[in-house]
Amino acid sequence: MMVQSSPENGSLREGIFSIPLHGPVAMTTVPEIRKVLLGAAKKRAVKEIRIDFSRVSKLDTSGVAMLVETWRGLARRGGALRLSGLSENAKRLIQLARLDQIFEIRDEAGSRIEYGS
Amino acid sequence: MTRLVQSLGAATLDQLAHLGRMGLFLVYMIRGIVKPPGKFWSVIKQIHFIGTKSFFVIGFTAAFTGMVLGLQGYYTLSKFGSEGLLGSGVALSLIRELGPVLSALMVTGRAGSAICAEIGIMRIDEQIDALECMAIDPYSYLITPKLLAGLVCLPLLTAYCDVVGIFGGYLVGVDLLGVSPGAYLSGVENSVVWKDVYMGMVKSLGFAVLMIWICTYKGFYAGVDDGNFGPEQVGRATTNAVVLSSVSILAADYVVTSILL
Amino acid sequence: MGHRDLIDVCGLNSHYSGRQVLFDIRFGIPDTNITVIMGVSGCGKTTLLRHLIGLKRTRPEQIMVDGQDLGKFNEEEMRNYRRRLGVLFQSGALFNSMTVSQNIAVPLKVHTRLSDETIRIMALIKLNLLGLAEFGAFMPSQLSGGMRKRAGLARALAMDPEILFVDEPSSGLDPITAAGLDRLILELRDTLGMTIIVVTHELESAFRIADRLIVMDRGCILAAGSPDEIRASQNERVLQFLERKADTAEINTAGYLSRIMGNEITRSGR
Amino acid sequence: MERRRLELGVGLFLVIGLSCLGYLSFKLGDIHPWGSSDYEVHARFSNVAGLKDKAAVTMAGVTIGQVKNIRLDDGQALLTMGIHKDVRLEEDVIASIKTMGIIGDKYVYVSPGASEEYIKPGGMIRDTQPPLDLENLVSKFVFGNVEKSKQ
Repeated sequence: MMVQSSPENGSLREGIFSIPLHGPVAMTTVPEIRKVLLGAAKKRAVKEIRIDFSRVSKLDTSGVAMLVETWRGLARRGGALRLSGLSENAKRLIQLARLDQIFEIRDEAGSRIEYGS
Repeated sequence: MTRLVQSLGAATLDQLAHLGRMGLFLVYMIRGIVKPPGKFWSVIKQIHFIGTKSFFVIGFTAAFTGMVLGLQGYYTLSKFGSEGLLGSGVALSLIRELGPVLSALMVTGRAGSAICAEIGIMRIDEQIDALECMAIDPYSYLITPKLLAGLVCLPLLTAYCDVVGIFGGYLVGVDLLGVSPGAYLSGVENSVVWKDVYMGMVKSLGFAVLMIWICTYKGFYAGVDDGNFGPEQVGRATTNAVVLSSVSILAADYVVTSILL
Repeated sequence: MGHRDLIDVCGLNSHYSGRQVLFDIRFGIPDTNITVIMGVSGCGKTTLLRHLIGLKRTRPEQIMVDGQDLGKFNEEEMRNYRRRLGVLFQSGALFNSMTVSQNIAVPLKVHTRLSDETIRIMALIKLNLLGLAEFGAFMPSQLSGGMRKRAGLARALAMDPEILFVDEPSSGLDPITAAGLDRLILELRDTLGMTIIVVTHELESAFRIADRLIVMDRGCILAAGSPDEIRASQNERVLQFLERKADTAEINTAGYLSRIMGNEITRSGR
Repeated sequence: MERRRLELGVGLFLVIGLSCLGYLSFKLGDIHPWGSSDYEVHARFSNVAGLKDKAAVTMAGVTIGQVKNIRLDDGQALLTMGIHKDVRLEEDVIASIKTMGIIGDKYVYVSPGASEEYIKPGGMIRDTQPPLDLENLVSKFVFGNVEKSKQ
């Protein structure tokens, strides 16, 4: 196992909650990450959530389901969910689930600019 | 001649293997109590199935049994002019014997057969294999909740059966045949001691284990020995299960009575 | 194949109540590949599958998984192995006391601490994958055979397994659904990198999906190799199987006649 | 909805079952988990022929308690009776054993006393009368001829 995602290091700036995840986003880790993401999605101050996947080693269906829940919480208030740094496999998984329409997926380059420093 | 002896030996070994498998099944079933997954809701569902749904059947059985006991008891006792003993007669025979045995037999017929068929169908439809392939212990997931529910339900159903039966006896004895209500009730209250109630409960717990054990076992191994997983195997397993459970309940009743009395 | 195979069957023999049904089976299953085991009914392919998923006891040193001996797995090791598996049974094997969604949720509820809502969405994703999104609330008895099979596959995929075993995926399915299922199996290999083992007797679907084909007959392996190698095979039985010729009934006439006469005969020939 | 029905059914079943069990054990089985409402009084009889545990103890035809235990003590029968808390027995009451009907149940009859002092819990009734040996009498009466003819 890689380092567990420690979701505490998310930051809120100007209504944008950015959070980098690392390690596996899979059935064993999703319950903890979900709490943070849903908590953020509930906050009125949060207009957008950006999740950086560039250091995520594995994404499985439970992770996708968690993203759906987060997106749903945001979308009710007109917010958006942006994913960046997704690996090829993760993108395919999201496509396989026919959910690539609802998340805003940024390509590798975009994400590097966003979270470069 | 050698052939006869040989086939006798083979049959014995076969039966021993069956007994061993059955014993192992019981061990796994009990071990399931401490193994995951959590089974609160499945136990509740089984209590609903074994207990709640048997309520009317047991109620009817108990009421009519009590009434017949009242009738028979009255005619026998009135020969000696001791109608006053009717209450104790009805109460004692119900609490000691008829309550536990009748409830166990009724539950076997109503729920035991259904449990056996349910598990048998799961076996022939590869559902039990599917459970194993999901790394779920089929004993803990399927069988143990039924055992726990049986252990909760049968004593309660037995108590209910006793009470309804005593009331049925009251109906016939007091309202129909004119025994004095006080004599009937005091007969009931004064003759029954804790040991009788306790014995009835011990019996019903024992019967619960027996019934669930046999019915689930027969379902679990439906068709396995023949290597033939057709629907007729489920029917056969169910019939076997009901007959075997009923006979074992009656036999166990004798054994428990002779030990505890 | 440079690296070691994920599952290595090395000399598997199997018996059913004294009768031998598998004879010295040897082949390897490489990972992220689709291996198709083919053969006429009764050739022992389902038995082989049951050995591979640990439902039938295997003797030591006959099947290796990741270099570990399946025949020597204890309960714990077997459980860990099975958590990596998804299995689709011939009938679908759905639990008929639960709705389709609840069926898919079973392994998730037992093995993970995911919330009910996450599990619900996961089940929906899997159902959608198999074109059953509207049928989550149906009971298995309300579905057609083909749908039940697809729902069974959805449940097999519930835990995102590493290795997927499929028993007769397209038997009893209409050609369109069967083709859809084949495409999905290919997609699973490509996107999720699953190792997939398919047992089937449908030639067309076998050649469409297989990376490796294994042709079985009467408990033995007749031929193994890539689809092209199998097509080029000169083995008589393989050709017969590929060309779907019926067995000519030249089977031991003497034995047949003597059986008719009521004489007990010992098994002759094979 | 279905879940609520399930819960309701199981709940009802448990309530009815447990109350039946409670009735059997507390009312009939005489289990008193919250302390007994009786106090104990002992009495010595030369013979208690046929008296059983749980037989009634009465005064003036009213049940005031029941027999809890009968054991042999020094060649005599030592009875332990539970008497209701609100009934007080005078020091000079007399306990005797009687029979309801001809072969009916035996019970303990306590005749009222006149003393100013009362028996304390755990105390002893001094005066007792053994039962009239009815069975003996009856058998003499009914089977007398038979026995004679045997001899």
